[in-house]
Amino acid sequence: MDYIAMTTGFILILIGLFGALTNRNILRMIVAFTVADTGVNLVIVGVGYMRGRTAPILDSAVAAADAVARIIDPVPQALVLTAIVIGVGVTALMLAYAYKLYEKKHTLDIAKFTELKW
Amino acid sequence: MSTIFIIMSLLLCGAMIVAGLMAVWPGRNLPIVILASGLVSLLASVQFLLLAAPDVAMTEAAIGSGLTTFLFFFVLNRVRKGTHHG
Amino acid sequence: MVSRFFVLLLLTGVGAIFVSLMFGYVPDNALNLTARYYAENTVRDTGAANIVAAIVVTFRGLDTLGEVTVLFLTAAIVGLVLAGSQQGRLRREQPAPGELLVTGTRLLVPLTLLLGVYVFVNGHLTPGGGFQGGAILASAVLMLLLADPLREFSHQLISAIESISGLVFVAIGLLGMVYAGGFLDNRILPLGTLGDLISAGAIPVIYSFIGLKVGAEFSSMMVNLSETEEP
Amino acid sequence: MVNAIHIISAALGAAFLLGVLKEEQRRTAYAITLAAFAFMTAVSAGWLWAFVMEGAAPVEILTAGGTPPFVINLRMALPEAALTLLANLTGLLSAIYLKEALFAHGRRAMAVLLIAVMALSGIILTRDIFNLFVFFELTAIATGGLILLSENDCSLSAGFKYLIVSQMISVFLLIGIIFAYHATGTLNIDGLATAAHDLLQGNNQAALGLKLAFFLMFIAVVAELKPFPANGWALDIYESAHPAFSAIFSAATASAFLYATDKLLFIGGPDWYPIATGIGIVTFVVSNLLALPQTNDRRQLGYSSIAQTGLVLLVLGQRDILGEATAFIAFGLLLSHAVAKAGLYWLSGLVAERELTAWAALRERPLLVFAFVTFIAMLSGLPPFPGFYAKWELVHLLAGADRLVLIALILLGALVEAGYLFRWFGYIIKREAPAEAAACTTHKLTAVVVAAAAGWALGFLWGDLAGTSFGRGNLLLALPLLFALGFVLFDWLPAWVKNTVAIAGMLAFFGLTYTEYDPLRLIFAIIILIGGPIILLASYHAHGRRIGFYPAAMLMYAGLAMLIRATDSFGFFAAWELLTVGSYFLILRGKNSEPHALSYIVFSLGGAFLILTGFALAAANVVSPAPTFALASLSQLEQPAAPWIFVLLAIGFMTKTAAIGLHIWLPGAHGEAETDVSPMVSGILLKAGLYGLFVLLMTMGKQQLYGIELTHALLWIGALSALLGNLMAIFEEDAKRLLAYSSIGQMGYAVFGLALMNHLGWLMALMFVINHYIYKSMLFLSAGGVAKRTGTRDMYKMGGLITLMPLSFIATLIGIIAVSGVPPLSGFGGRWIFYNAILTTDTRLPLIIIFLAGPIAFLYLFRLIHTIFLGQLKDEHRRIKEAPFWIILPQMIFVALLMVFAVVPGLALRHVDHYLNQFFPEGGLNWTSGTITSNYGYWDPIAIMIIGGVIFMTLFMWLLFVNRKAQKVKQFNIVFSAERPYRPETTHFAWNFFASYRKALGFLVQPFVTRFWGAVTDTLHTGADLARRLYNGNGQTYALHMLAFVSIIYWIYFIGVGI
Repeated sequence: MDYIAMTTGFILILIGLFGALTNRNILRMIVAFTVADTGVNLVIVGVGYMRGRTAPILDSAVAAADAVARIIDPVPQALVLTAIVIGVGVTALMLAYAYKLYEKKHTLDIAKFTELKW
Repeated sequence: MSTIFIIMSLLLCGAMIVAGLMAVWPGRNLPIVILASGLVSLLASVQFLLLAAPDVAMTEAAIGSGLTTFLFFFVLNRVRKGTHHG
Repeated sequence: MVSRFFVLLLLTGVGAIFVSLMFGYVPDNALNLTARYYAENTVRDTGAANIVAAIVVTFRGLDTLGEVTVLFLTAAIVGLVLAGSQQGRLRREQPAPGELLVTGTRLLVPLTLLLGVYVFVNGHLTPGGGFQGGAILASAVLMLLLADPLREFSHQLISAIESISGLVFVAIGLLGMVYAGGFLDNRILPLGTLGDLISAGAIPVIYSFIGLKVGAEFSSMMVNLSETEEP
Repeated sequence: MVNAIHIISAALGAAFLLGVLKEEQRRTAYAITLAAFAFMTAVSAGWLWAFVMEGAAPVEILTAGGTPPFVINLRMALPEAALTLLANLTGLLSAIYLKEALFAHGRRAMAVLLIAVMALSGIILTRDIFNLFVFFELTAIATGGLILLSENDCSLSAGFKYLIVSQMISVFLLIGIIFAYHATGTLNIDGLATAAHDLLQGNNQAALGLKLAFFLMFIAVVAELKPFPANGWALDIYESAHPAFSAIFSAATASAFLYATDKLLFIGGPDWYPIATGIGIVTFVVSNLLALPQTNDRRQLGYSSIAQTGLVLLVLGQRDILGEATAFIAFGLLLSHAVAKAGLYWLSGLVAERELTAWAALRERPLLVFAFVTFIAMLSGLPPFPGFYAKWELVHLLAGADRLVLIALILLGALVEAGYLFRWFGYIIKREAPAEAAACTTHKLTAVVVAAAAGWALGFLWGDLAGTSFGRGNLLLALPLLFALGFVLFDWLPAWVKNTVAIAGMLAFFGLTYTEYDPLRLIFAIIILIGGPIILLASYHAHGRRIGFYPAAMLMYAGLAMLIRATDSFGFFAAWELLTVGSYFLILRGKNSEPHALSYIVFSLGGAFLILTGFALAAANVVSPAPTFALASLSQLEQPAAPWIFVLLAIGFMTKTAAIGLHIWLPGAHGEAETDVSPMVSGILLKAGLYGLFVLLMTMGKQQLYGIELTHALLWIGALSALLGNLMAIFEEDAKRLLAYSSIGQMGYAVFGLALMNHLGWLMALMFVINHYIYKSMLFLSAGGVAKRTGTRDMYKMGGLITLMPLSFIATLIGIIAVSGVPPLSGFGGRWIFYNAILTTDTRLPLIIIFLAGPIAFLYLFRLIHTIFLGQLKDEHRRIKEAPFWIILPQMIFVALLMVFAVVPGLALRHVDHYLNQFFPEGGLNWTSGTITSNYGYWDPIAIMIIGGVIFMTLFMWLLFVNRKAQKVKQFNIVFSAERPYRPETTHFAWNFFASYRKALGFLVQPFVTRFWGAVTDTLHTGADLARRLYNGNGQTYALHMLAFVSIIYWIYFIGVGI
């Protein structure tokens, strides 16, 4: 299952990058990046998964004593939490930029914003 | 048990890839694209549950698919109204 | 199209990297050094049942501080970016939102808020925590926005909640340096019994403030985005 | 010590506190911001002090009361202290600088600024790889916010391009981190390094996974360093962002990312050094080339920033051979870059227009010009700044490891960079200033001044470090240099006071040191330290304050004095660079000298780099390498390195003597210089090159390369320089340029003499050193005085000045008699030794050429008298007076000197002759009282003087006698008919005087060399202009570049290395 998740994650990353590089509409680019972000999260969680183990939460089912044998690696999950929040932060920022860019030129075509070059 | 999990996760992943392709395929209109990307997140959060990561699943569902989609729609709304006016 | 072909070519290259990465991936049979430590010592060190929460709030608390700072930054920058676009709200006639939506909102908002608080207060015991709870809080604000797009939100209040929660977070972190082993050490409060609501030292406190802060930040972003004047 | 985590907590606390304030309380918000920055700076500074002064041990800062790798830890050690200080100080100064913008945008902007700087400190301090990622993202987002502070509308799209790229970077970084974690079970950087080291022992599946994971992390971090070609976004940011933000982005952000790269290299180990080096050098060279055709100031600075970052990356990648010195070099380059770039960006905020030429607005503010000079000197790696010491060690260590291609590329890039920076300086000094002068408020000025002061402080610090670690001297403790720099502080004094101080200082220095020179050096010392003041007498004619003249002149003299006193290669090279820069500033002062000064500095620095390489190779090959490599040990060099070193050094020195092929800067530089500057740069500065050749030949002697005797090649160069220099002089209309071309010829003689490699040849070269100083100084002063009075330097516009300017006439007459080597004056002594000397050689062809050059010299010298002083007086010149007293006075001194030297040449030469015996025991002269005997004949100067005098007087009397009845013809006693000629000067008899010769010899003076170098620059420009079209401004293309960069590096490393 970890392989399934990782493969899907990588495919989503590639899909996302493809979308970001071929769509000239800024909003579509941002959407594509969120897809890639989801892919990254999937890969990270996939890497942390271990077959036949449970979530890293101690309760009646998993006692603290045998946690080592029962739970999966909690670290990737902690990392993904952070990554998700940071991802949404960047997305919000890009959206604000997109709006502002649109306000400036009334277009969302990235190829129209090339005043700076060379 | 675990076979069912694997089949479910395979199905989920297939759905995710389809949704992901929808989200980046050129030509589809923007609301669909945004919803598709929200769907990718939502499916991913289910997948996270299967991967024994409930915390991540909750976060992805609430933030990745929920809030992000709304943020997109806020901006899209502004931009689309602008297009109609301009 | 040349460009699309080129993109595909390059992505094939990246794909090759990913494939060889998978090839080099060896699944673990047992927890590695770090994970093992967490599995064995989380209870002793932090008293939290949710190991992920313990890692997020304590062991890797600095990351989390950075993370809420990311949101703080984003909210501030979204505000900055859109500052020029918020010259008063449009007061033109809008179709009144449906009765159902308004009533539903009235009913749901308190419940949602409660749910959010529950999620982050129990973060150290069950799945969920500050970020998830914060997002739920923000969705309450979202509902209010949807029900009445012209509603005035007090930026000052949102900003104050955001900032004070942030300050408290930093302050608790500093207290950890004075009264416990280091920055963001949660043992400034008694660890209590595993599984109790009041346990795990400062984790629930920190997670609550993270929840408030995150809720305020998301709300601020949404309010800012929704208040922009249409171009 | 205050715990370093408080850098982070203070910034965050302040940022959150700002949120509580009301939007209107901007003053309070600003005060909080500044206080937080000040606190952060103080914490870093405190640690730096503790590490440097008290030798404190590095500190691990643990969070959450655990131990790494289970909790995040930070580290505070010397590099961290220095870098956080850099980041926080840049932040503080930028916050001060940004006062208006921050007030306009309110507390949110201040919070973003605080967090941005905090995140940089976080990147520097953290020892956890994922924590590094978090701080990366914070930096990226804060950057996205701060870009918006700009008033430039385009900053918006620049910010968006950056966000696109940073999204891609974070994808790679995250994937890399998680796989690295999976392979090693830790996120701690030190733990990763250990684990990676263990794991990579075996070449199994897991090792491959780890390598790929590392590759992704590494490439993501390196991508933040803006490597070529994935850096279009960065250029757009540099161009459009607020300058104060660009200062942070260039100085602090780049430093933090470089340190992050260093941490990653620590994990990856030596396997990755070549990749880092490759990326670094390509970025360094290409970015500098691309900067060449740039006209936007901030974008050019952006290219330069990227280049400098590449250079430091290269240094990190050469860690395997740099070893202990890595930190010294990397920090030297990095801090130079950071301070200079921050300063320049802050300066750019004071200039209204974005064209490079608009910087002329700074000209009226000497303080700002001085700051600018400091900054570009730091960037170009000139002494006494840290970059100089760093460059020296870097090139030496590279040479020690035989990485010559790398040296060549580094120096090429550095030369291009110096080229466009000095071109820019030329614009400031020479271009028309825009209507509005630089607008500066006190707080903006503060930032610039602090940066300039920091530059000097760093220079001192690095000199000190170089002294303690590598046994080099601290240049800022060298007395001559301090003396010269003193003039910067006292530039507000009137010129005559400074002139007096300068003269007194030089004479005093000679008085202090004259016992320390051997006879050969004594001659040079006299020319520099006594000859210099004599020329400086002419400077009394200047009125006002003459801002900038004395620092430049004294810098040149300081360099010269240090050059002849240098005993080791380091001191020699440092002095060489100092005198080069000083003379550049002097030359640039001339009215139309902007392009010539530029070509002078480019050629000189190019030559200096060759010398540097030569010294570095020599140091690597000296039989017993010592910490300081004494110049004398050049003689220990052996085949096969020796001849190559000889070639490098000789070419380097010959850029200063303007040997043919490297001469194109000279005519303009010397001709356009100010009246009293021309003699300095011609009479004195050119001797530096000869001195270098003396040292070279004294130590290395004859060398063979592919069977060619290198001194023979020198012989040819000398002969051709003499012939062609003289030929070009005869076709010149401009009096000062004529003299300048003549210098090329004269230096050719001297090189020829040296290359003879025998006693008489060297004596002849020394005669030329002395004579050329005297007569060329005199002629330049005389021509300058005439040009001053007539307002032109074109000789055909003059005429008949003999009665109006008799003293100038006498000086010129004596001068040309001396130059042409006619008896009785000292030039003849030179000729006599010269003919004696060349008879000792058995290479016939150069000998014939140099014989030919003699009469040609006479042709152009004759014109000076004939066209300027004889002939018809021009109507508009009827009322002009003799040149000013202070210009005449040194000329008269020179006349007296020439006479004395003609009568008693032994005064100067006798001791040298004995001294030369230790090199060439054979063929010395025999100095008996009054007469001098060689193997071929004898020379009695006094008798010659008497005979010459008698002949001259007789002829003169006879001339007066036959001319007593001559009828005076008035100038307009000619009947003109027909039309007025289109170009009136073509009818003047003295115009194109030697046209007939031109038909025969013109092909020899075609400006082939000029065209050649012109073609080189054109090619560079055109190539760069084409290449920078890569940056088409489209964010998507930039993302594509990034992807291409990742793929290329992947293929190069994994396929090329073949795992």
